[in-house]
Amino acid sequence: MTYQKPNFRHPLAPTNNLGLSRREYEGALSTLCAGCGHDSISNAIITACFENSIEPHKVAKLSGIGCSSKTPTYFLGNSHGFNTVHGRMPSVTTGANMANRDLTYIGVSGDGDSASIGLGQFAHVVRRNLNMLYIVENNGCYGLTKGQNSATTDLGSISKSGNANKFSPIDLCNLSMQLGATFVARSFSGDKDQLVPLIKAAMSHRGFAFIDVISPCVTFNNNPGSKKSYDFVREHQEATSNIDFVPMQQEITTQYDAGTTQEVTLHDGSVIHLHKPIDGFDIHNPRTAMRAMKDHQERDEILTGLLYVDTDPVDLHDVINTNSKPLNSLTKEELCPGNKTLQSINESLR
Amino acid sequence: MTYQKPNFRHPLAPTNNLGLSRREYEGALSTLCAGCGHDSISNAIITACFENSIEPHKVAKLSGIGCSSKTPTYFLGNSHGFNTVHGRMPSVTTGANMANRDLTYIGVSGDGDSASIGLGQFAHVVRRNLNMLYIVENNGCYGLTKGQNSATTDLGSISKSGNANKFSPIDLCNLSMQLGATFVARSFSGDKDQLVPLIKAAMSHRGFAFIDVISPCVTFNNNPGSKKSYDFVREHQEATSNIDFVPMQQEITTQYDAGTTQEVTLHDGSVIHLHKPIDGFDIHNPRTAMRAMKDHQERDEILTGLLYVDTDPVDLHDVINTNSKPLNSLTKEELCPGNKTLQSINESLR
Amino acid sequence: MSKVIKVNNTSSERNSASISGINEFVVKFANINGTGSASANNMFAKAVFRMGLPISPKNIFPSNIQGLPTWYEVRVSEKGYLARRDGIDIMVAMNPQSLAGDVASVLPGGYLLYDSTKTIDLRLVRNDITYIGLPLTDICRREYKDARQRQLFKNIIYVGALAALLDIDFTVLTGLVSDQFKGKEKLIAPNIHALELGYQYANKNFSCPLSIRIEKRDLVGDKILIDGNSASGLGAVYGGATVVGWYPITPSTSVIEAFEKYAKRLRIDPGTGAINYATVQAEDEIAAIGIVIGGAWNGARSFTATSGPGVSLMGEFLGLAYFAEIPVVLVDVQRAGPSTGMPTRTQQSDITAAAYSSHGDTKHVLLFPSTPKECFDMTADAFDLAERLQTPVMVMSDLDLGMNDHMSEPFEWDDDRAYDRGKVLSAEQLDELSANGKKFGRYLDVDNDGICYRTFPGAHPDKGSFFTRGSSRDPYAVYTEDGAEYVANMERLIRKFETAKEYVPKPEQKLAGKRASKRGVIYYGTSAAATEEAIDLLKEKGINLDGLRVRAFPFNKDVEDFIEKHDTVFVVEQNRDAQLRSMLINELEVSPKQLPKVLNYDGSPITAACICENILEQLTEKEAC
Amino acid sequence: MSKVIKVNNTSSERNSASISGINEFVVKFANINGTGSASANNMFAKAVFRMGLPISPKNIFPSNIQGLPTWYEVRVSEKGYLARRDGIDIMVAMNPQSLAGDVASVLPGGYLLYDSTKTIDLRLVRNDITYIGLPLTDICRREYKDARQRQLFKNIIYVGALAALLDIDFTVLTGLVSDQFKGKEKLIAPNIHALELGYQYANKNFSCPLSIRIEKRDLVGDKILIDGNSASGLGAVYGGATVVGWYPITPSTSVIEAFEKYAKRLRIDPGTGAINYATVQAEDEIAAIGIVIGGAWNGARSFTATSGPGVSLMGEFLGLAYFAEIPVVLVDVQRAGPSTGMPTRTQQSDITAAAYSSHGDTKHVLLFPSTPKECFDMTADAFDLAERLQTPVMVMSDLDLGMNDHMSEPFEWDDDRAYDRGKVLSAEQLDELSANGKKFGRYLDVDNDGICYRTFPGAHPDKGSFFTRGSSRDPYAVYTEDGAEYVANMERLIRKFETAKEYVPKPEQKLAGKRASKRGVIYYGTSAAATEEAIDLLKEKGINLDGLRVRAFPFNKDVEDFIEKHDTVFVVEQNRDAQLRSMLINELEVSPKQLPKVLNYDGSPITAACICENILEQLTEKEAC
Ligand SMILES: Cc1ncc(C[n+]2csc(CCOP(=O)(O)OP(=O)(O)O)c2C)c(N)n1
Ligand SMILES: Cc1ncc(C[n+]2csc(CCOP(=O)(O)OP(=O)(O)O)c2C)c(N)n1
Ligand code: SF4
Ligand code: SF4
Ligand SMILES: [Mg+2]
Ligand SMILES: [Mg+2]
Repeated sequence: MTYQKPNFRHPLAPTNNLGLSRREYEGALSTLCAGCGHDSISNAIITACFENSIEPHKVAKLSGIGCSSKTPTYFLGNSHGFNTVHGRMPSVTTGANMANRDLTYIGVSGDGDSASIGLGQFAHVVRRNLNMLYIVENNGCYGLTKGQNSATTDLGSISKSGNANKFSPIDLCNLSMQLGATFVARSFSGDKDQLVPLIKAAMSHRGFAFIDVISPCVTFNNNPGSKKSYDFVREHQEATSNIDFVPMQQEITTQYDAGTTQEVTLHDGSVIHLHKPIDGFDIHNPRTAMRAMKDHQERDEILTGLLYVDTDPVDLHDVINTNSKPLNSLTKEELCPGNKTLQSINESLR
Repeated sequence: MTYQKPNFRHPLAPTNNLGLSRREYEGALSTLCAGCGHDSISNAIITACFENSIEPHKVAKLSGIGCSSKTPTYFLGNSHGFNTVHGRMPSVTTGANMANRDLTYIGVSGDGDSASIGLGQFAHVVRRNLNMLYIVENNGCYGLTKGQNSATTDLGSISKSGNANKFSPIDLCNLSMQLGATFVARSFSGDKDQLVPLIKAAMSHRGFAFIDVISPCVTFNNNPGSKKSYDFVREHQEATSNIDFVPMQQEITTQYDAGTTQEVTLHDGSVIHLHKPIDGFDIHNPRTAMRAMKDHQERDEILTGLLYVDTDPVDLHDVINTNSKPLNSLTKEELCPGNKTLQSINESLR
Repeated sequence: MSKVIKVNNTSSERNSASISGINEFVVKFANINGTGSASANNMFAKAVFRMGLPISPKNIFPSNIQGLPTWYEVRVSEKGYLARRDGIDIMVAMNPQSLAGDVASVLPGGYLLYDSTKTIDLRLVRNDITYIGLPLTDICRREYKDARQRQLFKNIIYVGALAALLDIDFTVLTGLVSDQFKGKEKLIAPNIHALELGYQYANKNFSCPLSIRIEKRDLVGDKILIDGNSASGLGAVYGGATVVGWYPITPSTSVIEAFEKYAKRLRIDPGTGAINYATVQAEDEIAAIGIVIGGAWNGARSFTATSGPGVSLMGEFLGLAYFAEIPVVLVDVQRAGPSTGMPTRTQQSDITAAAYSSHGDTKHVLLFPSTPKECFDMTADAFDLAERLQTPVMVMSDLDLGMNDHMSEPFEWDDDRAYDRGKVLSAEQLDELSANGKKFGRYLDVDNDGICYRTFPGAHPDKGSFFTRGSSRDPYAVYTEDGAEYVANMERLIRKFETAKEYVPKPEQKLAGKRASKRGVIYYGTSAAATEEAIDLLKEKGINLDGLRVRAFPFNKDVEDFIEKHDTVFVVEQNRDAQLRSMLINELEVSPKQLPKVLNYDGSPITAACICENILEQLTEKEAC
Repeated sequence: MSKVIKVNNTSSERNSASISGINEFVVKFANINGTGSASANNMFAKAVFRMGLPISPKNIFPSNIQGLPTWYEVRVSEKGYLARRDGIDIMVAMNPQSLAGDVASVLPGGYLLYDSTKTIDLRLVRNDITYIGLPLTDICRREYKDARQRQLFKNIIYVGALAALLDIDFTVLTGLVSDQFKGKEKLIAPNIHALELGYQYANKNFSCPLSIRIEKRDLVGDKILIDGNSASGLGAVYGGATVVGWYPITPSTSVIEAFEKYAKRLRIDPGTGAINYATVQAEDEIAAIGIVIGGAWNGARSFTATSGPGVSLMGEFLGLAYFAEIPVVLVDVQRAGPSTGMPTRTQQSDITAAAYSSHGDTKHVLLFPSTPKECFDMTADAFDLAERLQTPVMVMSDLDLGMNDHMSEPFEWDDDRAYDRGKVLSAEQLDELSANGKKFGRYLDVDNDGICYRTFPGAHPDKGSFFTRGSSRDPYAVYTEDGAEYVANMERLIRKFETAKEYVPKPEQKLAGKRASKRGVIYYGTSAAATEEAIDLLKEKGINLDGLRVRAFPFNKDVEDFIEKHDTVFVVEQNRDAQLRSMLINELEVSPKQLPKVLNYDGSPITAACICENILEQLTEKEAC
């Protein structure tokens, strides 16, 4: 059941460059458990889109199946959404993107959805560098089917029923980087300050942008011993750097300290500012990122923040050289070669 | 059509410790193209099993679909074989292994079979550390469906039709290492001296052993510009080290030069000798292997040989603590709790 | 009745008299999911059961973890009718979100229990039902400090109150609490206290018992109360399953959970503590069935449990298992399709998808359990059947059967029963064969029943090995593209399917009178209870229907005979497209006109009333023509 | 005939006379795959076609790349019969591996061409056929140095010899060579030379032409020769497909290859050179159909092509597309199942798997092309249909149709034809709607035809957005678990399926006489040519059958009427389980007894003789009863 929120906008509510209030970026009332990390991520998406003045109808939201995959109903109520089948959001998004390259695609998935049943599709959408933001709301368990371990459940993490997980987890950031992802980040649903600019930057990235957001499941995996609980993540999180995002054409007003801040200019002209990066971390080198991640992992720490970005990515449309006009807008005249051509084809077949 | 070879053994044919000749390790006549790399791999498997005195009926051969996946018909004619469906050999092998832990499992697959449709199953069988030898006969194309590019086709590799591949390849060695494989090697179908000891060692490894064997497709991907052609691989191959394998309980007769040789003792007591390893290469450290592979890849070189081995692996049976007696041999008495227990269960349900 | 009835905030007089009914009524609990109401409601149901009365509880829950409306419906029927019945006699309305609908669903003359701590919305007051206010929040606020405790015990308190209102023996409740908290004795006293709070409040404030109430009977005999999924899981343990591949999906997950629960207790190697089974939570359903195929190929009894979407994903592999003749067992706990559909609602709508799963000419064996006892038996038997027939066998359960408790015959196991492993050649038999100058052929139809002999990998050093494949092969398992060989093999598979008819369970016939009636009704699985009740109801109206409960596909001779003997045979199903009916028509070459459809597929378990109405309508129409 | 006949190594005299036949015979080529015989054999077939004669060539090839037997059968029929015909008149036996079988398959009085460089095995000499020895290896050894050239030209040489033996105009061959090597002119002369080598050798050594031979006619009119897959690919280009997701699988791969070939030429943006389509080679079939669903959802005409195993894998997604109402187009080029089956043999055995693909109650629209022209038309039309009906449409081709050349009506396109995008609301229409005070409901059945209005993502800044899902929803696309809403939606989908009957192509009727006969025969797809030939053959025997070629599912009124008007309607199919027949019975509520089956499913294209025999047998049986 979905409760549509009352469609009332406070007259004094602040508006963005498009004259829209934050409310216009919200969706239906969430039906997730109170305190679920996923709701915070929905909120971060709402904030990012609102603050970045994204036109809601220019966004398409897609997901698989799971608590996480339900969330597109809970943000951007004015965008078209598609809740596909379990683990197959990547392929549907691929088709959608091929049909209309002018929209912004947000794919939301869960760790079960992406690392188990959907691992193949995940790997291949990365490989194709599809222009989209792909968010995994990673709670290390299957929320909707009541808490089974997933393929991202950490080694030794204790489940609600008290058992330690004995399989080593799949690290989706690491994997995506190895498969050639051009924007990779990890964050925490409880860390809005980091997550919001990451989402903004990812949406400006013209290629595959992946964010693995650790998002505790309060009902099935927030117990002591769980390595995806709020407490554990808060205690073990370290950021690669602090991050700020300045959209294209917006003047940079804050003063940054040259020594400790790095500027990353994206393809569309927007700028990411990274403050106080950890030692030796090079945002443009996937190998240092992978190394740093492994190092942290060995220390049972979670490295968050922007891990890698390629500022000049070649997305799938570039690779296959598609028309810049969306394919779904081509007319019969542009698509159909006509009868004359057909008759000459006939001729060649006699 | 399969032609059964004449069942004739030359009286003077050498025999192994079991008194079997090499012929008894052969299978049906191959129907692959003359010169296909896959046939050399079948030969290497035959040699390895023969020389290691493996009891043929204690081996189960499984595969997916493809030219590569046809090959289990062409070796070990006295073993049971199972040609499953495309990309799904890993799961079938998992079930088979769960049913009978006492057999040796050889899984044969292709790059299409494992890196495309089967990528999810591949990743998860690695993660579970199933005790098996998993060989990908990697020709960088779909042989059986007439030469389409696969997900392992190298960037820029020229296909027979003359087009350069624009997608970056999936490196299955790298991937499997990242997912926790406990024995990882790469080889070349044309390099019998390296491949045979690798197969022997892999079969002695008590956990997931992966060998990615570059195996040129003479019909569709052996053209100039292909990075999986015989010529290209011969010219760009570098080995981590030379390798010798001494099975358990066999005396070591060769003299090895202490300085340049490393001994690796496997769980079952057999020993791998690595001669002249490349600089700084640590066979027990997946990170150095991954680094070396990337380094080579960046130089357009192919690093072959044993890349990583964990000599004390914990396989899936260990993890779940299965009975050491094969499950398929348990009797009704061991399996069925009987009516008395059932009546007490009834009692608890009233 | 002086103390009952009046809602504090309304003076409207009740128009109709209260329903009175002893041991024949429906109580419904309206809760919010995630608030712990389930165990309290179960306790209520079980208490009635222990009062010696047949009950059938139904969960109606959302596809959601917390915060949405959820209901629990308990029908009490001393006549022994176990189907769902429409219309609520007593509504325990604990969820403000769903209150309006809950009030509306009470039958005139019925009762509504509510939390009277807050006053009820005036618009929701009907004057033809009785409102019983329990100040639950108040009581809990007074009694408990902890918020979670307040929430949990609220449920126990209304159960206590119900006990008083319906005249349930309080000692039955205390007995239940003691059973439930065996091993956690600390929890017994607080629970009993909470029950007492409700019991006493009701006794003090209302004239208990109500006109609707329980009277002790002795009508349940040695029956047990269990859900079908637990029974299936237990059946798999008894059936000797050792390899399990699975992937979580509602409503099938608890089959595997039950298997593991029982196996963890009953399948431990006494010497080492190692386990005598292997369950692999696969990465998806394709891998799950792959694991099962691998295990079965290698001689271990293997199974999986899934629901519709999983069955769809398993199609390619099921075709392999059919063609390569691998004895896999699959429990399909059906839910409302198509696609994701209504994942927490029941349906019988995977019937054709399962029977003909996969491309090409394929057919699979199906079993249709109606009760937990049958879930147990059929799951255990499925392994014998699958190995005897060397083909997939699917147990077609559904959400209603699988996830609700049902009153059932107790389980039984014949300790002398041996597992039927079917035609498997041992090393000795292989040696004997070649001593007799015969060659082993995996796909040779030696016995002319379509079933060939198989061998397990590793069985013999140099005999009996063969190559298994999904492609065409000759009788010696050698790959062939020869058309005649292909056809011979396909015809053999049909022969095998014919043979299957002798092995699958026979239908159960219920004649209306001593002699066969002209009209019959065919039903299966969870449509059984409602149809059998409908048969009784129709008989009261002078319409005699012979009943036939089909228990398996392929349909055996008895099904054919039944249809032949009746001019009209209604087919009752819980799907839109009359799926089993289409199989009856096709496989038995029956005229469709002879088999009118009776369908209900709204996701709720079918009711007798719905069946009656539907049949009556069709009969009147016919007469009108 | 003095110079022909004698095999060098046998003196046995021929017992029976040579078959004589002008323009009515079958030539079969037996080769080894990977030796380049295909293009030579094609050249032969096309030459006959250019002689003005109807032909139907069939490839019979293994699931293998190199070294195994492969055959090419060409039926020449001036009567215009295009089905396969059993029995070989002339065998070009180029493969020692298959020689024994090839010799055996020649009709008494027929001919066998072989390479006489080596002497033929005495055991393979029949005295009722004529052996024609061509010293091919010798000639090639003499003429060519390069091994590959020797192999390739051997094929061209026997084509040259055949031309002499069968009296094919040599200029037709030279014309073909010139056409074939347009752009590679260097290759023309050597090929013509090779043809001449054979032509002259035959003329010199045998009395040409044979009693079996070609005479020029003018019987092919403006017909074209093309395989169905190329036609489908081209149809997709004309139908406006822009998004393609696919995964290689025989025999469907060439549909996509053809699409790409034509699109690369015809779908380039003139300004930029960018492409006006996107084909994604997916990682598997699940992803392929996912891509198609995504593209179609987003307003691009999208399709995939696959075969049986792919259809099985796509089941879950096809259910989503049905329920979420996404207009996807799928070309299923069927091969022999089940499982991997015989991947290079033909069958019509995915019919029910496709029609009812997915769990739950689902039904899909199918089209059944019989010719390349219909492959073209139906693939193009499928996009209109899918968008009109907002549901998957599957074009059910098969290996025989898809991978063999067929003589076909030429393609045609009406340049005035607009694409029917179905019910899509533009931004203006959305504004208008709300100006009229109406609310957009994605699943509101405004027109009462079961088809609702959709909008494309991004269409309007603040109107018309909705959420697409595979789960139950109300008319405004809001998630619901309400049973009544669910049922209303499911009933609407049935209503839509009823509507579909008006849109899908009508069957084609062939009355035996002026008035309807009592007996009829229904057939579809590649069973058409053989069935129509069988109708003629039966008529000669005094048995009149009216024919109905079914072209789509759901079946429209005309199909129903046809069955109603005939007492007995045979149903001809190339599968074991009489799949279309079972759909006719179920969907039209017909008595099975009225529809006897005529089946052939050995993987070879069905023949008229097989159909005749089968029908005659059933008719005699009936009369015997
Ligand atoms: C094909 C298929 N298999 C299984 C399911 C059942 N299912 C629903 S959600 C889910 C797992 C969800 O886990 P995750 O993606 O991590 O999401 P979360 O609920 O944890 O956010 C599963 C297995 C399904 N819907 N479809
Ligand atoms: C489900 C399914 N999809 C597609 C195919 C067709 N197919 C057969 S083999 C193959 C690819 C084989 O490539 P690879 O695994 O690399 O093996 P190779 O032939 O190159 O050794 C494909 C796509 C199939 N058999 N099954
Ligand atoms: S079950 Fe877990 S993941 Fe699902 S809504 Fe509740 S807290 Fe979130
Ligand atoms: S096509 Fe390629 S992979 Fe297949 S058998 Fe021939 S050479 Fe080997
Ligand atoms: Mg999760
Ligand atoms: Mg390959």
